[in-house]
Amino acid sequence: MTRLSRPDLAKRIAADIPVGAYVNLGIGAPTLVADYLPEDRNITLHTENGMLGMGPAAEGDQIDPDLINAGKIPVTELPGAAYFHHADSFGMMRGGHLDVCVLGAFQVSVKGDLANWNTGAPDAIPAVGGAMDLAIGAKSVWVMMDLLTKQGESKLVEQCSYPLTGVGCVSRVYTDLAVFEVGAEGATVLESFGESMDELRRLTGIDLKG
Amino acid sequence: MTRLSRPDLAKRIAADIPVGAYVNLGIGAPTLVADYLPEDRNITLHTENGMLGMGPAAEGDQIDPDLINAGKIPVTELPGAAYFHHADSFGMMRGGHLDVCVLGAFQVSVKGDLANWNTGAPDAIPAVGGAMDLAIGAKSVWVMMDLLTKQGESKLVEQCSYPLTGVGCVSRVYTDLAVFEVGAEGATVLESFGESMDELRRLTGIDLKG
Amino acid sequence: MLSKISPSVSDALAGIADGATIMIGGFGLAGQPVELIDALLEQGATDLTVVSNNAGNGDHGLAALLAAGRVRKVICSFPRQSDSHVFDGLYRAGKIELELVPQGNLAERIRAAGAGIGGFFTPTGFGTTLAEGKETRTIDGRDYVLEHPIHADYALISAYRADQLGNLTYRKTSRNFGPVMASAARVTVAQVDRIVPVGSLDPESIITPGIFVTHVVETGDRPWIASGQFETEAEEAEA
Amino acid sequence: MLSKISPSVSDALAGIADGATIMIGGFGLAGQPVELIDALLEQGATDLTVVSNNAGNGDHGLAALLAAGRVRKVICSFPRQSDSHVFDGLYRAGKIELELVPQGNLAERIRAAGAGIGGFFTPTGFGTTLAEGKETRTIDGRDYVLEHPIHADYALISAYRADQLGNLTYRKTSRNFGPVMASAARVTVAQVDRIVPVGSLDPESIITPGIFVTHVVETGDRPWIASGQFETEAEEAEA
Repeated sequence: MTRLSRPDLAKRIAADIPVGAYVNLGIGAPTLVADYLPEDRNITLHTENGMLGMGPAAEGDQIDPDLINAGKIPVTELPGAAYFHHADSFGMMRGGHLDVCVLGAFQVSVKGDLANWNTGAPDAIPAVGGAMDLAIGAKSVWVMMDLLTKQGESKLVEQCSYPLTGVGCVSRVYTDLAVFEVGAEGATVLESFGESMDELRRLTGIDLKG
Repeated sequence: MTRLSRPDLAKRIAADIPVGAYVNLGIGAPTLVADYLPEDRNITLHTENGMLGMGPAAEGDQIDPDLINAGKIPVTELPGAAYFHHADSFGMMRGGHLDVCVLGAFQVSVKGDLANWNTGAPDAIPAVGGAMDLAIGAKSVWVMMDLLTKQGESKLVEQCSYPLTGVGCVSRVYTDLAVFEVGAEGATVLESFGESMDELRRLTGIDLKG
Repeated sequence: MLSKISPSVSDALAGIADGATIMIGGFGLAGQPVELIDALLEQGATDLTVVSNNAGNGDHGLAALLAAGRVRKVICSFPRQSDSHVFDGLYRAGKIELELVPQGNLAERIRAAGAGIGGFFTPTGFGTTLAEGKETRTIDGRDYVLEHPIHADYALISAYRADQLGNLTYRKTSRNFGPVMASAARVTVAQVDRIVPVGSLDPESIITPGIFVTHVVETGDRPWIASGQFETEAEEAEA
Repeated sequence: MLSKISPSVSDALAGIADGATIMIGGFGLAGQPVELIDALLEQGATDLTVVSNNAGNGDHGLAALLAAGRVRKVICSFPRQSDSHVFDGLYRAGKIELELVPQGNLAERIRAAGAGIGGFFTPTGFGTTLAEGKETRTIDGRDYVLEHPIHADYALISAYRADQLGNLTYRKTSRNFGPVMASAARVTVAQVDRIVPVGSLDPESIITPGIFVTHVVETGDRPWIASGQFETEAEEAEA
């Protein structure tokens, strides 16, 4: 199979983010997208713990414990940044002011349901953080994930078996094998990185549209 | 009848405001109370258009069109003042953070219902402003008014005939003839400025407690 | 760098269509976007719904827009003022619709629109004629009325300083409805006294982050600022 | 002038009773009121409900309070972290109650308490297990869950500067839950790096007005500030 590497997938996602967009990049792999946003595209990063205009991770002397991102990693501030409190920050998300939010996922359904906060394991200690807010927190919510688990099961599914984070909230799924559009109309392949439609249908077990 | 003058009534109300209180003084007569708040009592004035730490009315060179009170009168700023937007300002009121609010009234009922925004005249153009927010916007809502109309009708009533501003919100009524406590238990005379209990009962037509 | 600076008030308002809902900031003169209101009058859009604390004073600004028959409905808290004769006449003649909203509910409904809240229970107005027909509920012994968000197509607001990213600061009580209105409209236009370079506004003191602002127009120091009477300490330091 | 300055963290917390609900600010280390949490541990009140974004890290601070068996219930968004072994152990042993709330709903519920809102419809969590048993409603085609305010007896927060009136400013992303928690508690205690004279905080830049603050305790510049590494421009100007 032709698989895009994580950095290449991050690059692919970055290319789809519109000029001038306000963007929230979820914890984990989505953070990589930041490395591929050219400066001249004027993309502003939001971190839900209260900042617009977030810069790259802080290094050495730049590390300031009062300036962290949602993953609690020290970051930097770009010119034109602004700080606000948690209710204002999540109001900004909930109010649909962010253009794009990129999230990781355990599963996404063809209708755009998202499961990314809890594996449903009976002994798991639940922790949701901002996941459910991010799921409904942008004009476009995109998922970045491998299409298949290590066991070869599709993470794009007819119906999520894991506990949901949000209902019908995801519009696009970027995976290592292909890019999908999901929603009320079901799943459509927007771009394959090598696999045929039939092969993608076989791997996912879903009647994908082309 | 022994009537307290407006300034004397304002002085009387001012004396009851606790040290360190946060206070909103409604438009009109209640504004007079500000003139009788000694500096050493550390009372902070709120104006619902977005300010704590309001100073006296501005004069001459002090007049700044960007710095007005809720009555749209230019005012001044005291050291330690703070500005905030309308939703924050009314949240502060609604959330019960102000200690005292002093309002004018057309009528107050023995149960503490307030009518002060609309005479109910059929041709009146309705305008409510912040009246309903102020009515529920402090730990203690006090009314400052004449006890009787010019026609000699009591403005302290069993039940308001004018449209209500708020239900059961007033706790104390300062009038030119007496001070009353109102609420679920009915009306009690806290202090008379000269009239006997019987005379106050006769004037109001209410079975006042003494 | 992308810039939200618009060359003129008319450019900034070009997209307003007939039937639009327009929020207009300000409380009295403080925070009133005078130049934007005048530009809206010139722009020509009609059948408007205006959301604003007041419904116009005298014969200029919002009053002129009303007088020109361009406003179908006003959502406000305090339409009647000593000099609101234009609104008064239209209202008495049945030529304008009024939705009267207590001032704090107005601010909170606008805030709710910006913050994605579908409705909220407020104690303000409970038991009054302004809550007639509205859902009520007793929660923890207190009575509330259910109120819904007010969204707009455009918000026209006035601020003090902006940078080209649309970050805004305000001055004193002219802040009033600006920040919540900026968050509640599809397109927000801010007129500001001065546009300053990106990075010169303190990130701790930006009241409206640029994400809420679509167009910024510099309209120059207002007379009482231009006179130098009220120069702020920060600007003295800058000078 | 009345002063809200408390001579020590222990004085400021003296009134906390058993069974109290305590909000604790901070997101990770940023904005965490370290000295106040330590003082709460010493203070002795038990059977507490703690409202905080996290449920403690490592063995100090909130984790130590939990380990001492002083907390009956935690209301938070993210209890599980790499080093949340104290909470994890108590939770697995059934010795602590957890109310898990999505982070934005947590912030909004706290804000609602401070702003006198009786409840609000939020889209966050709709259709998930965290909305089970809660009232839902479709408004204008969108699905919402009804959420209620979270009030507290005490809020313990950390800020950057205070004056003796209790006005507060924050520093960068340490602002987080501080302003909303300050508004939602009967008593708010703020630890700050430095107390400055009344009038020296810019009235446009005060984030938490003193009306929301009961006690202020100066705890001194934190190490990364004391080192001089991050001196702000304003303070350079002041110096």
